[in-house]
Amino acid sequence: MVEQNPQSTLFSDPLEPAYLVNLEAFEGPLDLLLHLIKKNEVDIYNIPIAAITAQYLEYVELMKELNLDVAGEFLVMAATLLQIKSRMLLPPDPDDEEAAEVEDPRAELVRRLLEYQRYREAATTLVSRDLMGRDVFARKFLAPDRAEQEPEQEQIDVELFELVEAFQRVLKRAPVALFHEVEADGISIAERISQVLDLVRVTGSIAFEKLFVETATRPLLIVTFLSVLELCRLKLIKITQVQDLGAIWLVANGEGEGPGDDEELALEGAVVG
Amino acid sequence: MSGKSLKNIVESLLFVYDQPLTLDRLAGLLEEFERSDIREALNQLVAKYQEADGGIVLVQVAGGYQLRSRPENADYIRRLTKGKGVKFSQSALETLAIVAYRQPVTRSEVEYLRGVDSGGVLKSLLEKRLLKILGKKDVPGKPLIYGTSREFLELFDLKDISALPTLKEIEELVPPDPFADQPQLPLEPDAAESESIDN
Amino acid sequence: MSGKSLKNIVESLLFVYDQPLTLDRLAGLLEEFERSDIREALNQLVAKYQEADGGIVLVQVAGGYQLRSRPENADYIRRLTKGKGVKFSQSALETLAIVAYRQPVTRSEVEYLRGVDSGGVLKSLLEKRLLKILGKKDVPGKPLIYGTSREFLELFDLKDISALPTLKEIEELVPPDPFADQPQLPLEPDAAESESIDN
Repeated sequence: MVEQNPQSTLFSDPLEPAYLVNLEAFEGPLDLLLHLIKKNEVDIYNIPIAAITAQYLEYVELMKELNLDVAGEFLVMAATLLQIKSRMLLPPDPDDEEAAEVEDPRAELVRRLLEYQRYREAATTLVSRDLMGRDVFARKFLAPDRAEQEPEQEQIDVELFELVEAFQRVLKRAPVALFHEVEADGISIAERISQVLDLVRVTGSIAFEKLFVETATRPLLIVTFLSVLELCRLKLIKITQVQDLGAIWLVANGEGEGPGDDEELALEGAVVG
Repeated sequence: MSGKSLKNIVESLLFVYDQPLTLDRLAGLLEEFERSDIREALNQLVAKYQEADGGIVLVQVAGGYQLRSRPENADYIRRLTKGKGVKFSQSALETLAIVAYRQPVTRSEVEYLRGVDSGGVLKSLLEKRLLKILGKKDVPGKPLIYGTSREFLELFDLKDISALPTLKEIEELVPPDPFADQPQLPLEPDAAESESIDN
Repeated sequence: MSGKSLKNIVESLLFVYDQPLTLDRLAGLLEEFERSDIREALNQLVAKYQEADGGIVLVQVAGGYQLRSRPENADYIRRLTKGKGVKFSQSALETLAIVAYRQPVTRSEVEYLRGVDSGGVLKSLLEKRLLKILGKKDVPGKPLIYGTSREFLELFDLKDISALPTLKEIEELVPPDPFADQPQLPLEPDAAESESIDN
């Protein structure tokens, strides 16, 4: 493929075919850089930045020529390399006494490469252990007589992620557009409902506008508004207006009859958890 | 390979497999070994387990060999099922998820979302104390309104309900398509104009 | 009941169960026995399996005890299990290693260290139950924080998370200069020092 391309002169050293196959396999820019450092047998603490940058860019170009998706990270790293290169070309400022003390422009990159290399090695060590299902095997648990289970002694074995997955499943199947997962600043409608209900229950009533005073962002306004609608729909609160064009009040449902059992129940519910 | 190794291999196979292994099957699996050696290894293992008199026994059953737990210990083993982490059924998990994310919620709303009757599941989640009744909705029929309980938070190790991961956070884990509209970045001044390859 | 019987009972339980059994769990199951006696039975079993040097080994993993097939016999067992063994991509392994050593960790920390988007990998590791969501970090944006699961320890034959092989110290690698006095690599500029978990 490279040979057919007139641009192949771009490459200072011809790429071995085996390498081409592996192009896709780079995990990211750090992986590619480590490969280049190893291939050129250069000191990671003293990277010849111009040469490595040139080779890096060649590989990125090659990826494009091969119609591989060049992820944004590769391009960001390209920009970083070019920036380091240009900083290293700057002559030291003679007026600056501490110029010699200034950090090597390559320093952060080197730290990242070392750190990355460290975890890559750790990954290799991990996978060389005796892996369950590959090197060692356990028996399947063949549960004896399940009928003897006593439900109240069950230990529930469930992960948070499974709960999220379950909800995703429901949403996929559920009738369309029933609700959206609207949220703002990390607050979902469900949470906002609980907050609003809380406020209303604690104070008995609250001015509609008051809910919106501190809520600066538009998404939060929307979430708050939808929460109020939802609470009305559920008849957990009532909306009242004392006079035409007067303030709109949110009133805890049942509040008019005075505090009763119903309110207590709902109050408990409002402060979920 | 020594007889001891073959004995070990056969023992490993018997351990992992949950059904009886016949000599034929073993000979088929262990092609590089003599059938007679495999038989000998089995005999050695039978003797070993008899002598050990431990919690695992080697029985000849259904024309094959099988490792089993000692029958005398069956009572204790049955206790394992009891406390075995019981996986939620799909319907219980879904119902719990709907209540968690949509609370305060009524049974009919849960059923609308799930598309199936959910009364039994709600009841069982109430019994497990993972849900609680928040009140009654002020509409004809006064349906119960459900929410999650303190036990629910404990089960999932959540500080409060706001610590529940939002769907958005999970969906964001999968990038939509990072390459969809990548802006072209001029990589090197001299290479930029000659190269314009769409990727 | 004699000590030998207890040893047998524990061995039967270990044989039957497919997950590591902790001393706590065993003590809970075997209420009529002293915890110290159960511990002693476990020690005896460890010694027995070590001495037997057979096709079944007793390992301490994920905080408990588990019977497993001898690793050296894996090739033969795979013939039985039709070789659907575990396989990991490099990206999955890197991500697992980073989460294992740096937990609790956020997605952005993982991505800074790997240099690439890691949302998809994190999600797939969550789905494989090797990672779990620990909660949300108490910094702006409340990002989810991840850690490794019991299944992770089981998979990699680790007694607990402190049994991870020591990570090579970067300091060892760094020659005296020019980077000797470099400040600690900032992993997440605005949150590096606060490790408070809000779950």
